[in-house]
Amino acid sequence: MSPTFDSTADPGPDALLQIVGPDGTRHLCPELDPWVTDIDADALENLYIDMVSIRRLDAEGTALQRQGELGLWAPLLGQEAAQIGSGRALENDDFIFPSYREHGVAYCRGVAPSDLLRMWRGAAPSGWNPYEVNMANQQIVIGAQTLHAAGYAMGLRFDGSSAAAITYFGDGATSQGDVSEAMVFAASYQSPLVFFCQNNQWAISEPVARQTTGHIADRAAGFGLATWRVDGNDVIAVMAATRAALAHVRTGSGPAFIEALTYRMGAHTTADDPTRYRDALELEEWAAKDPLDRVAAHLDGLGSDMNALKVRADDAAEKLAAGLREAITSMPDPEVSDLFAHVYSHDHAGLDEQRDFHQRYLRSFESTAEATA
Amino acid sequence: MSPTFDSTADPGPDALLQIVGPDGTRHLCPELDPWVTDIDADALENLYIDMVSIRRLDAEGTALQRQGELGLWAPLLGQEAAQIGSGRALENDDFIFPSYREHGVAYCRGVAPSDLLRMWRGAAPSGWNPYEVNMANQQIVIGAQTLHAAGYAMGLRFDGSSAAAITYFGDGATSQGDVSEAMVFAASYQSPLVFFCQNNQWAISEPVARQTTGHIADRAAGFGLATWRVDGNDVIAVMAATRAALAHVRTGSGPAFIEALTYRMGAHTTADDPTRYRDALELEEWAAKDPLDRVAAHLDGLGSDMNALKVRADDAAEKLAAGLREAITSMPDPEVSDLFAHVYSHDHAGLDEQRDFHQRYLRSFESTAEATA
Amino acid sequence: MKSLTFSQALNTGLRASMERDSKVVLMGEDIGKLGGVFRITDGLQKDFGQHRVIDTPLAESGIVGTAIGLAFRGYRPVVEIQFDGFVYPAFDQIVSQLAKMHFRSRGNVKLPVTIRIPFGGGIGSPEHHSESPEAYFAHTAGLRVVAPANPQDAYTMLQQAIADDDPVIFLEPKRRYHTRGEVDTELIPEPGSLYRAKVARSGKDLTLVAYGPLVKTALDAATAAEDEGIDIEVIDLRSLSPVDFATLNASVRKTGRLVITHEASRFGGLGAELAASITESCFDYLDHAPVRVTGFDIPYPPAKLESHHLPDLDRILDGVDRAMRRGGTSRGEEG
Amino acid sequence: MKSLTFSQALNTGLRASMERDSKVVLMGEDIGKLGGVFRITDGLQKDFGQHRVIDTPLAESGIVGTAIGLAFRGYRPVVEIQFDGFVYPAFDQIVSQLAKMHFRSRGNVKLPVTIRIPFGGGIGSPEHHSESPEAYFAHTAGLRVVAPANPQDAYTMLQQAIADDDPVIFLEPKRRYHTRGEVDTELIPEPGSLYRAKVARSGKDLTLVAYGPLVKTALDAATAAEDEGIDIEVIDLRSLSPVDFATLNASVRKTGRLVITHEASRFGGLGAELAASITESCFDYLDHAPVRVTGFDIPYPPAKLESHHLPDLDRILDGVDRAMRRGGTSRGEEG
Ligand SMILES: Cc1ncc(C[n+]2csc(CCOP(=O)(O)OP(=O)(O)O)c2C)c(N)n1
Ligand SMILES: Cc1ncc(C[n+]2csc(CCOP(=O)(O)OP(=O)(O)O)c2C)c(N)n1
Ligand SMILES: [Mg+2]
Ligand SMILES: [Mg+2]
Repeated sequence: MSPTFDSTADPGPDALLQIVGPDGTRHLCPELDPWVTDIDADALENLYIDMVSIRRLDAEGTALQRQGELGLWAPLLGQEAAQIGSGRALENDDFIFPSYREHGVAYCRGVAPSDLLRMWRGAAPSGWNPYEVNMANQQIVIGAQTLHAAGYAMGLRFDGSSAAAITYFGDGATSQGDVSEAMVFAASYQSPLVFFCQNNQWAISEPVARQTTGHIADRAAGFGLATWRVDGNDVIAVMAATRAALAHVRTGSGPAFIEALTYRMGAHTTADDPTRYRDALELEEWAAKDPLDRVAAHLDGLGSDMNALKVRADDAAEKLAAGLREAITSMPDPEVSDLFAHVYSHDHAGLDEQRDFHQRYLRSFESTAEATA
Repeated sequence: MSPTFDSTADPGPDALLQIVGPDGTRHLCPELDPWVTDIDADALENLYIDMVSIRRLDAEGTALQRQGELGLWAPLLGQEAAQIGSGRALENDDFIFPSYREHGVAYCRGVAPSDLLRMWRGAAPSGWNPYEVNMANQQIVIGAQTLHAAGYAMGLRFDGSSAAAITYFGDGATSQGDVSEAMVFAASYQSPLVFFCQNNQWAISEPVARQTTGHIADRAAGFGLATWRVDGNDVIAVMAATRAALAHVRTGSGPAFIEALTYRMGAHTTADDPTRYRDALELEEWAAKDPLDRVAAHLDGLGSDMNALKVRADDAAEKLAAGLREAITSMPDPEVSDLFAHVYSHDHAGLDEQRDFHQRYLRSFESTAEATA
Repeated sequence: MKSLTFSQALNTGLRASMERDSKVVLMGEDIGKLGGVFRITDGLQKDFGQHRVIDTPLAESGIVGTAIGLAFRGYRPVVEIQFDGFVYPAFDQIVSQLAKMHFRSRGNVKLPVTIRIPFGGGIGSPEHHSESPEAYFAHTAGLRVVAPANPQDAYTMLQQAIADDDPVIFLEPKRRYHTRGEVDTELIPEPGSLYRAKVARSGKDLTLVAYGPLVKTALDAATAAEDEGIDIEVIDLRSLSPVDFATLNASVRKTGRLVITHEASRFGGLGAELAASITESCFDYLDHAPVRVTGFDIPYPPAKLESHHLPDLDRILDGVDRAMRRGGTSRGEEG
Repeated sequence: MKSLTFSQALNTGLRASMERDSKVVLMGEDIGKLGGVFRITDGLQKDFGQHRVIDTPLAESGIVGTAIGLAFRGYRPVVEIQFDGFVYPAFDQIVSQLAKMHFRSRGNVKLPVTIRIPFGGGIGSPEHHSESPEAYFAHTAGLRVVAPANPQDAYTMLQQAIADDDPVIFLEPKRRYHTRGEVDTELIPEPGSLYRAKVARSGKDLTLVAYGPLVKTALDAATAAEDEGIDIEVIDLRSLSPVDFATLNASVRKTGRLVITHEASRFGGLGAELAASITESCFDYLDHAPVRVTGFDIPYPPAKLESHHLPDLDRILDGVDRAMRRGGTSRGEEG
């Protein structure tokens, strides 16, 4: 009489906010439409180009990993609308606390290719200067960044700033105590913070049903957050929800939560083999909801010149990919001295002694080499 | 322009389940009434005696601390209905994971006075044998026990047992990541676990509004738990809600959550001075909602012989208090060897050596004493 | 010079830091109206407001994690952990985030967060209220760890810790909170002095190293040993990471004998590092192996047994006797 | 005898434990269908069902906390932490609950929980995937800590750890998962042998202590040293708490010289305890201070730098030279 645990999928898209359906049809969405009145065909074409670009960026990441240029890569394939829709909704001074999969958001922030790849190449613990792009470095410990975002948002409030903070995390992350605590703190101080959950249905091999029996967005509501549950493969809907949530938090009405339903079309990382745990059928189902195809279909319906658009998009994507390859070939390996740099911001007697010791150790090889030369 | 954080009290008793009001009037409560059809005047008298007894127990704890017999005491004053109502709703084989304030629940379990006081006296890290009373030892780390309860309840489910687990914690505890994770795990495995939150309005000096902007029970609902929000000073309502929740979890319908609204009438512990942070008015307000007075008023209305009842209650209480005093005076101090006992369940070379070393060290004083004698 | 208790010195130091730098904010459970369970922040919320002295929800990971976020935003948070045993829920945020962010961001993000922890035993408390977790933090690269032992250092070192751009774990010997001492509130400490040990009493026969709560005990032991003709040099370590080995080595090269004492468990405690490092640097000067007098490798015991667990004058003198080869309790194997 | 990789040996050991005792349940992230990210639990959910091999929500404190609850109920949970760096969210449950429950309950509650942690570096991973957290656990009273170094020990020690009534932190050297070796699956280990060190190679000039991933490196170093006429005794520590000092002391009394190596940071690492304890027991036998060859006191570095951080053959031999007073890199103060 052993109990079984059904890993039935997320209860489904009830109350799911959507503007453009999988087939490209535009729906009325009274809750979201007011937030995207400016998204005309031109604007949508740009979002399309963005999505094509980051899909290409992602493919290049996977390719570079296969070629041995990167140690690892976490594909975003399938999550383009979630990342571009939200990334493009942010103001420049909004501060982002991402996980490890938000290459698309980093792209929106103009993170340099070399800085984006540095960590994945194993050349540095992380890449960019957060203050140059208003985006924290990649976070690997699941959920940890949500608390940093909550603290940063407290600071924004203390400063009387009109900026907001946003933090990205996955469906799996919602189980971590830190994420719940981040909601507690953000609500307690009514801080200007948007929680952006990319519910891509899987946490490595665990379906979202292992993490929750209900909707993730409902959990956030229980913490007193304003919530939006949105079709994460619908770039306009995601943008609208993010703008709505940002507007909400900027007024001092407390934090907000967006659950964007999407799907991780690829492997968890290049080290993962999803065929071991998930059904090809599920993949097919979600392929039919592709975030790029629906925008193309919609633009086509609007009368956009799709051939011209695809050329423009491919050009942009190819340029981006070339930049990534160039960044890799020109990236110098780190120096041994980097081991000891930045552990502390100033002198630390113990570490300084180790650094000096190691320098003497390395020099002993030089002298041996000289001696035998 | 510095923001202020209002510590407005809990939003109030909307949707609060109640059976007997502060003035002793019995209300209809369709949701709870079916669960307490057996609670006639006799049964209620017994609950009253229980409440008087643990109020006395609590007073004795405080007195013993003042007399230097205990190192510390955490008063339950004001929370008698929450503890007796729930404690008396449990079956013997239901397993309890308490915090540090559930002396009333321990009393229901028949924990021996000496075992109850052992920890507060500083004579042992904790008291009783959990397996003898189906109640884990006191837990001091806020929220930690809720996860143990979640695991125990998983085990109950694996075993096909009809027993349930119940865990007690406070309003402050709801902020701890562990408590959220316990809800995640209990919901994920649909385990027979009742979360019993005594929302006594304060976590030491922090009002519940610091922990949450909404109702605590709503948070639990967001995790997919069946919830009851009950007047925690109404012993019949608490008993009814606990029985309902237990019945719910026993059917395999997943975990349940009870928020019992009550008030910590005393100090957080004997080391605390609540006048530093809370208003005498608030105390008065809650004194008017006393859990014992309303049962007395109700029984009086039912025609119970109140003088006789009070004598019976005082007798029982006095006997209990005498038992506590007797337990203290007869409690032997721990032995030095207790330092090393039970760190491990069997030999550990490192610790065993330290134990032997310390024995030799202590013996050196004996020989010195002998030598100088 | 003012006569202040250890806790008053901390309170005064906090106030000075807050007055000097408007980015200094205090965070913790019950630190506002209550002034903290030890009253270290007494009166500060009243004077600086609720956004400078921030009562937090009851969640230590949340406190440290949001302090990191505030530091990201340019604040200089000073976190109070209510008791030593309640720092562990924040361990991940401390070890994987606070300690590593500067390295991770290649020096771009500084996290000047000070975590104040009332630590150690001797106050008759129940479980989790008397822990000495310093070894966990000292072993963690990226953190600095200090422990004052007297009111003057409490006052000065706390301000130095807050002013430091790196995260600092600031360990307060809670059983010394009521100790009174002279405090020069005008003192301008030398730069870098936060990380230097102090010779608290000079002597020539043996070096006795202590920190936090046991410095007083060590000084008492030295006085007692004087009667037996042993001249002990007592070193107040002050900084646990980095350790000021220059001062320690100089002392041991002079005395040839070393006793280390701390309340924390012996196995893998800081004493092991001190003994191992000093042995490596001073082997040829040592007349006897370094001796450790520490808490046992047990969970902190109940109040009625803590006096047996905590190193006291007698146990330190027993260690001194061993180091002097004048007896003391024999080690098992030999004895 | 079977030829098995380290990971196959673990898998086989788990299977044997599960067959022997129906109360043994496995818990962790992705351990079911996926078989864990390292495939250590491959096939076990299929064979034993979802209530014996339990995929958990993504929350380490939750995993350890519920494992404690299951143990309370009579189960014998074996927890997999996906990578070393992800054990810290569970630190409070491990240190304040798992380690202390037996003591707290005065022996009434036993928590036979095994926590498997793939640990250490050398696999080119990003941050948090290469940590060596053993010092934190070894310093924690109430825990036992072991680390196998070869497939036979992986197989045997894992079953012994699971059978132990105390909580055991079981550290698996992940970069050795693919190492192949002969495993006697019929072997019935001596009682108590889980906590004994092994002389992996005997020698007379110097004692070299290693555990987990570095045992192989240490043996290679010993082979290399042979060419230079140094006869090294290599000890595979196996148990980190308790440490088998009897075996270590006997070796050092014979050789008079000690080198200890581990990947973890040096400051406050296990090497400090070994050096300090052995010095205390063997001072008069030592010809030189114990030498430690360890990772630096830095956050684990990025993949392209890890070879500099990890002790390798050359760095161990440099330490050997120092211990033999035959050169090696000079220590700063002297040099
Ligand atoms: C604290 C912690 N535990 C475990 C891991 C290992 N891990 C990396 S990603 C991942 C799954 C994350 O799932 P989700 O939050 O849904 O994000 P996604 O990868 O789907 O974007 C796990 C378990 C980790 N990085 N951190
Ligand atoms: C992890 C942890 N942090 C802090 C404390 C100190 N502390 C003890 S009780 C308490 C307040 C608890 O409030 P609540 O959960 O509402 O329970 P109550 O005391 O009101 O019954 C605090 C902060 C603790 N015991 N554990
Ligand atoms: Mg996911
Ligand atoms: Mg409370």
